[in-house]
Amino acid sequence: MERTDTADGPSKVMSMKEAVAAFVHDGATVAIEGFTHLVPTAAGHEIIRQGRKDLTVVRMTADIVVDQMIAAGCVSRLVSSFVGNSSAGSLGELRRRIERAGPAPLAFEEYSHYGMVCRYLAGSQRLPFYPLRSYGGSDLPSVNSDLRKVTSPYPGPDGQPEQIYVVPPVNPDVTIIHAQRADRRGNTQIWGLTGIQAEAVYAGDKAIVVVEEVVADDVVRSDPNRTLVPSHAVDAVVVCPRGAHPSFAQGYYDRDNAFYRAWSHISKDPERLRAWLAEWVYGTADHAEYVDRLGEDFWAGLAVGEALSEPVNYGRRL
Amino acid sequence: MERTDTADGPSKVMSMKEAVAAFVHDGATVAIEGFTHLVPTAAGHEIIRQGRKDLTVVRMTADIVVDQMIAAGCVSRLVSSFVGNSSAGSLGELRRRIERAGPAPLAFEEYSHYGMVCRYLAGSQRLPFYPLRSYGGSDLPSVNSDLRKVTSPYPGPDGQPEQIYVVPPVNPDVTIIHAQRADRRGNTQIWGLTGIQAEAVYAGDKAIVVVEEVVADDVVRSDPNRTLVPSHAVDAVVVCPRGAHPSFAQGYYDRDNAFYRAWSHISKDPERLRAWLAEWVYGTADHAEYVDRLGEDFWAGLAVGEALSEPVNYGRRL
Amino acid sequence: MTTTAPETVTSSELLSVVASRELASRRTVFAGIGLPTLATELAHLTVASQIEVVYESGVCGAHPSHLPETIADAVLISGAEAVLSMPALFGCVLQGGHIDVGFLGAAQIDRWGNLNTSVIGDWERPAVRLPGSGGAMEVMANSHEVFVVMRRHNPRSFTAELDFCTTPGPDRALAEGIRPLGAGVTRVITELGILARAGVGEELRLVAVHPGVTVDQVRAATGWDLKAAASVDTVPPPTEAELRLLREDVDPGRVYLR
Amino acid sequence: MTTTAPETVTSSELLSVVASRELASRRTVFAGIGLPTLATELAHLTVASQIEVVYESGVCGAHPSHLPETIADAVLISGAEAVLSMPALFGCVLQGGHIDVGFLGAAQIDRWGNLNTSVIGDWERPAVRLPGSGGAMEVMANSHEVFVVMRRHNPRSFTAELDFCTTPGPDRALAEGIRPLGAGVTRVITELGILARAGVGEELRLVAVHPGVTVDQVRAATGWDLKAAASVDTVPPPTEAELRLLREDVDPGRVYLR
Repeated sequence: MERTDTADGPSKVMSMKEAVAAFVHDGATVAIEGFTHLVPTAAGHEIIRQGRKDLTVVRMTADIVVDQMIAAGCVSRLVSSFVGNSSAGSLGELRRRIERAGPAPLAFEEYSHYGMVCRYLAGSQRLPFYPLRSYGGSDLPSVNSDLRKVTSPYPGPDGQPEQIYVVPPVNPDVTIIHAQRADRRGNTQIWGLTGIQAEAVYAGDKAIVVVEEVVADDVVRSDPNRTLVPSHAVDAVVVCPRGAHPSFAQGYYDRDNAFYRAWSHISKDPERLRAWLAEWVYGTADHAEYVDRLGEDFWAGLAVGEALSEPVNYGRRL
Repeated sequence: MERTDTADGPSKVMSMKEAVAAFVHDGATVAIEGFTHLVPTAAGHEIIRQGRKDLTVVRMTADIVVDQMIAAGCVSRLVSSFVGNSSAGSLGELRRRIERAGPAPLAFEEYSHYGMVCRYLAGSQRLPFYPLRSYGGSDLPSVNSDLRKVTSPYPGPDGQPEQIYVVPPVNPDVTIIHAQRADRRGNTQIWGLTGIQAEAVYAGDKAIVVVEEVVADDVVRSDPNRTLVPSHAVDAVVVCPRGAHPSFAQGYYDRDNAFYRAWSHISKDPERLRAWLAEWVYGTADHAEYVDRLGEDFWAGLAVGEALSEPVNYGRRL
Repeated sequence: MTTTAPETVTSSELLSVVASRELASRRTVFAGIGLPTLATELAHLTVASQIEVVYESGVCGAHPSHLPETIADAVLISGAEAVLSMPALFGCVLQGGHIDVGFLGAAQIDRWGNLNTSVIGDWERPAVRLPGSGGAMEVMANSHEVFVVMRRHNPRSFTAELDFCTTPGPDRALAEGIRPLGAGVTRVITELGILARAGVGEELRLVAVHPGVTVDQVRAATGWDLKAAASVDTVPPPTEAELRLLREDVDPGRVYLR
Repeated sequence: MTTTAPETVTSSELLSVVASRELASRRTVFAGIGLPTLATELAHLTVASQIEVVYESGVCGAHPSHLPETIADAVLISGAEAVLSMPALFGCVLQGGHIDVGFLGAAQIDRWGNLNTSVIGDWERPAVRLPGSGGAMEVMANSHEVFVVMRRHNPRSFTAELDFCTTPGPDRALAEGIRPLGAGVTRVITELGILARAGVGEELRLVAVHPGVTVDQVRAATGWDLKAAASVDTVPPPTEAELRLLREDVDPGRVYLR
């Protein structure tokens, strides 16, 4: 009953250019997830290179890559629960768009982190809503009419009817995540911080998984619990080493904290921001060129040592 | 900032006898989880030895260990979504209790598997209810008044109000699971089928984790993603090798399919069932004696070979 | 056990082959152990090369070294492509709508494809307490369609009135105002033939009989007034190629092929 | 950087030491990077030996090789006891009620401990767009109590009327009929002293001032009519032992001790 490899279906490996062209369309809702770890920056840059317009970007932590996509004119609406440059400062372009509507206004749907998590949970589980014990007394429902309440059909702790806030599902047209590795058909393995990536993929109509490396089927199958996203949920596998820079990939390279700090200054000045995009995004054919231009010395500074997990025994029938 | 091991809090390792005595009380609601894999049989046997009464047992797949606990007079109420001896046949005692109320009636709350999953999700997340797209048109709500409906505050796909069934949370007094390994403070690692164990633990007021082995802190910390239950959720760690028999522990021993088949015959005859309990539960001081009595030849028949996961690199700062 | 000669096709072989054909071009199947496994593995070798079985235990993309004895068999886990938690399996994969075909069995089925796996008799004090839903209710509500394979075709199992409806098809759900994802039961494959319906609002109709079986025989074995298609086909018997694959490649040890 | 002499205690040191004392006998703390990290690590060495920090990124039981620069720093992950997914972290750990003390900061706080981290000015067209809630709303609603550490104590931050309430305390939630788990903000630790409240229905009151600070000074720095406890204590200054542990064991590289 063992199936041969060739019979298991076609490879989904394609270039970033192909994946973005095929699955990210003007006007689409695009979820880009990765909580500080494994931020799909290279995918955002390719969306900028291809000049996508009018995107609704869904992202818990709208950070540098979102600021860049906004600055490049790709984004008309943002759905997020944290719009800041990590703990390193501000997102200059995003603030200009919201504070001064300049050069153009940005529609913003504001949530809390768990509100976003629950929207992905509802989206991935095909639920009409997801309940959570936040938002009671907050001003957010007054500016976000999608935050609504439901009365529980069970009595509350005091025997009285109990109300709880709910959020609606989010079902992006495409979800993009970055991961350490996948096999050629999209069985995707992530370790370290795993965030909301799996649910974001299941919530999406299509999914692009960008990986540090494609590995042999046997590597994935030696540890099936490490597969957070099975192939049936994946439409494109893009091999893009160091594609999460300036964020990090646990076990592959460290976070570029200096760039996070620099971004607050770069993004504060529209001219400087334009120049940065011209040099590093429009001025590079693809992420490989971006990586090359940073240079091997630079990457050596982000290199990490080895700390291997101890193997576990899955066992085999004797 | 590295903390010394001794400062990290006391060990939670105790004997099965101590753990059951401390955390399983007459009249309690006890969740016993493990879906075919890692069934906490030895814990059930110790509950029988200690003569617990009037328990409400919550278990998705009520199988052999539940039939044994019912036969021993421990259980007055069962909450479950599958009451059968796997694909091997029937649970004799359970059927007598329900079909003939003999020797005493058994209260039964019937759910579907996902209904149970959602009850644990609600319990673990402190939600007043959890919605799911099952139960519409089923006769189960007519015999289980805890299956209720909520109207979504968002319009349905046709623009009309949309109704959905919900289940209430379950918050057992104690949850018992079996796992491959934990450290002495209860950081618990499970691989292979992971089922609903983590949520069942979080839903419980107290939690007993029975393990094949307690391992050094470094083993657990070499692979933190493998820890499905963190120590803050665990009250007792019980070392009990082969404590999941006749179910299996991935990588440790295989399933005893012959015993599953035998149970349909044993449990069909109340006398034979009583004799089995007398010999294998009341007649053994603890699970170690049960294991010894089965004998090394028996265990050799369930032995498994090696199929190690390939290690992943978590990295270390250089 | 030796290979049976092609002319003596067992009931398991017949049902597996017929079910496998119905899986043409399907991608994801939610299946238990036994006949659904055989049908899916045979379909993989014949009409649905990219088919993937998802098991209720959470296993996706299994590559077992031996034929599994349960949906949770250790050999399904070692070497699998992914093993999911229950919330992911039931929530994201099944309720999320990723299953093309779910396989279900039942003690009783009615003309709308509603199923009973709870009790024979009254729920409170049944004559027979059956195992209950398991995940069947979720498979029915969330798969795009459901195939039912029942060896025995008789009026007690194919009944006008279920003793208890554990697992409702979409007609019953809609009557309560709940809109399910899929079509419910679209195929019932038995030792006598194939019943089919397209979805909501349609009764199961007899669409094909096995060679030598008459429409009247099937009607007599069915507890409701079974309607037949305008033209009832005869199921083409298993081909030599299908039987060879089933016996030599799928289940050479005859674990399920009884 | 060289160690500062004990007599010249920095604001970071003062706030860390005072916050650490408030953590006596606590078990689980939800904390960001910076002062809360320092306070928790110092408490671990002094008044709360079993304290565990849970990070918003999902890390439990971290054993970092270097002081982390963010809550998601790779050094928090390698060697940790557990790393949880977001649904597990926010759903089971936080909303599940496993956090004793959550640490929060804010641009504005009012007398009930409600917080604003969204905007200065009007939400639709703000003077300053701030980052927003992140997980703060969940920390407030689900921790048993919340400590706020604010370096600057001035009337713009300690305001009678928030420009926007991002993260409500339990009083606001209850006014809407929603019952939160915990007491909301129970301690506000600033460069001037300590404000405290026990829970629902109580305003923040001044309970202690740092040596040399007067009650009137704190009142003048507060944007509402701040009430003081019947007897306002003077915060005992950091002891030599506390400062030594903080400087030599907790943050010898002075990553956060600015």
